Amino acid sequence: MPLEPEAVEPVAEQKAVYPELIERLRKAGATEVSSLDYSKSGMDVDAQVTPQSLCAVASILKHGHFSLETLVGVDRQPEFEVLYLFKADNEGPRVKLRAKTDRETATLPTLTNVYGGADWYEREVFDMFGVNFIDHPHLRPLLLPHFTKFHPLRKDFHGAPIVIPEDTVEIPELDVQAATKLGQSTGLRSDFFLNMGPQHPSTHGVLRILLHVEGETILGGRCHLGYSHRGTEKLAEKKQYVQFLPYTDRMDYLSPLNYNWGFARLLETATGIESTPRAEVLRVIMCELSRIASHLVWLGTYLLDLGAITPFLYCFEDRERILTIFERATGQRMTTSYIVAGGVRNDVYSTFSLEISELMRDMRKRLVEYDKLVIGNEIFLMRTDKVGIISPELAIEYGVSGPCLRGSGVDYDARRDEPYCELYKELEWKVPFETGGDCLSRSRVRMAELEQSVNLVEQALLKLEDGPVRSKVPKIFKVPAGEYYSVTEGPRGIIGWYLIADGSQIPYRLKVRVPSFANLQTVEQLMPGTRVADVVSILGSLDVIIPEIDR
Amino acid sequence: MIERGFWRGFGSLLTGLGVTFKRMFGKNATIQYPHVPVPVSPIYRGPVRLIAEEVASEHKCIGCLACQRICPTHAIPILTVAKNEQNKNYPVDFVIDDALCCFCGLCVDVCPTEALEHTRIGDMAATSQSLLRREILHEGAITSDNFPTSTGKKENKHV
Amino acid sequence: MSESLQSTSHEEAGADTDHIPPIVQFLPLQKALDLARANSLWPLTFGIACCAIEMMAASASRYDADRFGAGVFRNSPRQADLMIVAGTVNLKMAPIIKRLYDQMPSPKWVIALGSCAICGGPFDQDDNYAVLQGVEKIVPVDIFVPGCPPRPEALLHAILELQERIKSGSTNATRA
Amino acid sequence: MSIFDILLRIVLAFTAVITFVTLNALFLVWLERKVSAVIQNRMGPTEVGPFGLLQTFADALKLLGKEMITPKSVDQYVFLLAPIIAFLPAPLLIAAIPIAEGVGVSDLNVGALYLLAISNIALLGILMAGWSSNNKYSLLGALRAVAQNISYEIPMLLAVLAVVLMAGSLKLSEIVKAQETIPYILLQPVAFLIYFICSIAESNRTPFDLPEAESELVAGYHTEFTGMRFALFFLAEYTQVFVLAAIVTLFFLGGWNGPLLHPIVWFMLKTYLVVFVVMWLRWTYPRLRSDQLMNFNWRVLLPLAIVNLLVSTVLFRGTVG
Repeated sequence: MPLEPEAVEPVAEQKAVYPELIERLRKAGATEVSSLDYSKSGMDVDAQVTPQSLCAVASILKHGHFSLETLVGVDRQPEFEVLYLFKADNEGPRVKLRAKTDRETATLPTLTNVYGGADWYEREVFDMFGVNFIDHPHLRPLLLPHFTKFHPLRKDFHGAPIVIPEDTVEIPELDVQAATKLGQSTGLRSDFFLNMGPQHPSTHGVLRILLHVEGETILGGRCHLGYSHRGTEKLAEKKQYVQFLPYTDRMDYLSPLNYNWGFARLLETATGIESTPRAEVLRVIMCELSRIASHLVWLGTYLLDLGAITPFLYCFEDRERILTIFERATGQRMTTSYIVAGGVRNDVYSTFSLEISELMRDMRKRLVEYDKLVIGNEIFLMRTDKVGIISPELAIEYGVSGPCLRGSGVDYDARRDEPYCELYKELEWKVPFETGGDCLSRSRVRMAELEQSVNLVEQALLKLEDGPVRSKVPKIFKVPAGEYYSVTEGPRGIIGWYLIADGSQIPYRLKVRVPSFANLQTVEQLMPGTRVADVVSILGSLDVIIPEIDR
Repeated sequence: MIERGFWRGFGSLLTGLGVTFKRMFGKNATIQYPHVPVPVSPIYRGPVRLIAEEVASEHKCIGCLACQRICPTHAIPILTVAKNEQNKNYPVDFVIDDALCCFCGLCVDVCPTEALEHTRIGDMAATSQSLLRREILHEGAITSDNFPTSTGKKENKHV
Repeated sequence: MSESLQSTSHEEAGADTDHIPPIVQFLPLQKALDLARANSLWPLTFGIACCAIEMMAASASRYDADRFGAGVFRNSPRQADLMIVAGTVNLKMAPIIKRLYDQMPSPKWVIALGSCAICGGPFDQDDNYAVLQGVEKIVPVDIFVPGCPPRPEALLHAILELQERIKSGSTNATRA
Repeated sequence: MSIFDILLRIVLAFTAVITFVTLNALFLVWLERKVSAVIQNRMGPTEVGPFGLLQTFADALKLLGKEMITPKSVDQYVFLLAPIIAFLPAPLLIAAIPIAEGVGVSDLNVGALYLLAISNIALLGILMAGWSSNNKYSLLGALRAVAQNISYEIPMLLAVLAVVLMAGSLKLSEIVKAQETIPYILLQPVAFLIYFICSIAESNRTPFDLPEAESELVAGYHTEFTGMRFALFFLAEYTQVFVLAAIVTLFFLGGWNGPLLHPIVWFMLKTYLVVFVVMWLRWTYPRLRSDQLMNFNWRVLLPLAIVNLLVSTVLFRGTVG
């Protein structure tokens, strides 16, 4: 069924607050520029661009310090459309550029010259839709294996049976050319390639990094993704909104509740359902606990990467206590499926507040201990200080978010700056940020966030009042046709959900903007000049979750 | 920023040793699993079972197929329904595949007659995949010990 | 779905070495060896997705798989006895899992942890293009642990179950 | 003494040393797992034998029964020889350590020198292992090991020299005898610290465990080794830890000197205490980076060791000489 992009409702005059920006976009060659209602669609400005004017328009945005949040490919049948989502820092608008290309040619100019961070996103669109990006430096499959000859997110793809060719039982050819290009090969060849992963203890899952090294110094490196690609976005186009809930847990299994909330919020923005006050408080408590649990896993595994084993066990011990609470409140330890449109699935048990406040008291003591054992440790400082510096410019260009962004001195947190929950405005807390941009700064931001989360949980517990935990939700859940975007702040950064609905029970296209994707992309820029041991340190400090990236 | 220096660094190393030394006298966190059962939450979403009625072979289930339709992972592969004398639907075959189940609990939520419930079994393990397809229509109350997949040898023998 | 992989899986189990069974076998020695093997299952550090976190939890303080001698996680497949496939295996990963399995010295065992590893689980739905229908298609699996993800004690139970099977000599692994 | 007698003595000594090396290493592995468990608030091995004491025996037996893989691409002879060379110094070192007055296989005149010289043979084994494996991780691990061991050798020697200077002998029993009143840890605290740090680096333990840095190099130089060959590396490593502790005991903690208890008990107590401290360090710290490791050695330890030697020469030998 062909789907026309929704006609944009003009917003009332006094609300259109970015006339200057709209004017500049028009001048650069954008057509059909209009402003949208943020509360309804999650976007402020919408602009149609031609392939010729795309780079010019994007340059305007780059000068305005917009960061590229994600690319969304859509099969509009018959033509393809690629949406470029931009975000300005702090109070600035969210801008959506739309570029169209027809099915036969399927080509668009690359944006990598303007935004370095467009690199992987374009490769993903190339994977999923077969859209070619002219002059892209290395347009190869990103998530799919190199032997597949299909584009799964095209609407006319229906899961053709795949035969793995005999020769791919071997690990595919190393991508020597691309790696050589990165390194400055000298006449005397003492350089070689080091293949890290997919089974490597410190790639946090099944990431593969091909390093070009000389001795232990790294000349360059390339990430190979997709070893955990599970086709979640295609599955979403076949599942009802209600049925998709369990899949949101499994994207980022360390903070499933934050993903639950993001998805629930998307549906709430789209349908206008509102959750109850008690549910809102519960959401904040559970998500902050989830953030604590997630950061604890980060701390443990990071130290494991740096060679210390004991902090890992301490952190897991504390995390177990949080998981016990999750299990008692939601019914599962990790894949909670707890937060749904209109509230939460069930009310919590009677000693909930008591247990949590006790846990938070212990947590404060533990944080002091971690500070002594880990963050203050001289060896830890040596391994992290001035290692892997992400400059604020790089962070914005690549769309880095979460603690990695705040570690680079950009003070942005969706909880405060795009409050998706009233409670975050009422509670007393602050957004920690550091200016170093190195692994140490990122670590310290996370440690400070742990403390702030404890603060938030303790205050939110006081606001917990009796009442229903779920508002009335229609039995057959349908989302009115339209395009919606919602943003929440997960432990790793901004989780964005872009939904194109056609009015039925099933999404037409659901795109998840995952924080780790953009965060990991910087690693290729950070690696040259460091040492093998530093790569481990940098990767650990970025705190990536591979299934979240691969989806 | 943390002040860096030789003595501070040396001190921090000693502090670290102090932390681990203190932990040596801390409480042991281990649950000795096969000897001591791991506590499971009362609302834990374990493998799904059908609640049997007083009268044998009569279940609360009315064969509405809502659970089969809502299951996101198609973990209810067989649910055959027949009509009895009173022209009422009842299930004659009901299979749940624990290998496919993602324990989301949507089937339990959606059931209009509350015929399905979660068990609190948290330690399933099977030696073959076919054992994980459970015919739940005539299944008794299952527990961790008589779960059909387990060989019941959970007590570890000492050497 | 993956015809080519399936057909080669069992013949080439030790592809890079020639496996010659010992000529003389002593029964008591064999018993003692089995006992030792059962009580010293060193798993390969190898997590793919959600289940890997529960695998880590199983080796952490609360559950402590080291009590059974199964807590020595080895990063090199050459030194591991047990492969715990913890997560979704997709088509890009499948050849690598096969290779890792081949690199392990026999006798070796495989535990499929979680729905995805058993049969593709929640992701092998509606003609999914990316996910392998269970790791059994490429390597012989001894114990299946259902759950999404399974709780840590389920993994411990699986290890105990595997120990029983090794002691009674009824696993898929070839004895050295 | 007839030739037969000598042969018998050699065989007996050899058997005793090998048995001690094996049992001691198995015990140390068990101890390490228990110490880590205590630090991490868990149980450690409990199910196999009383207190899990038989756990490491099960591990060893299992490793014996494992298939031994020799990958196609390795350098065959070097690969086969590497674990043996790495293991070789373990019995040789144990043989030269006196446990109490007159107890021990051999109390050499140049004992101190011998220990330092022989312990470096293991390095050759590590280098051979890393080179022959034809694996980049192994190679990197081996190169790190060589660089690290050679560098830390120098301050270590200088620290020992200070002790030898004070005792006036290279014979281990003489050095212990010289400490009957005051152990050298009090007279030579700097030398003790330098020696302790260097010997941890020499035996590749955390925070200097770069050659087998698990999170960076998978398993370092022994990545490709299976079964018994891998076990030999393991045995060598743990024997080295024991030897390290024994030498610290002999040089700095007064050896078997101590009131009330039997000298052997004193010696073992002190040695295992040092072993415990080494383990405690391992379960507390992260590891350094290779360049920081080198910096620390050349910029801090080496100058410190030289100054220490000069100062002690002036203080303790100046009047006599």
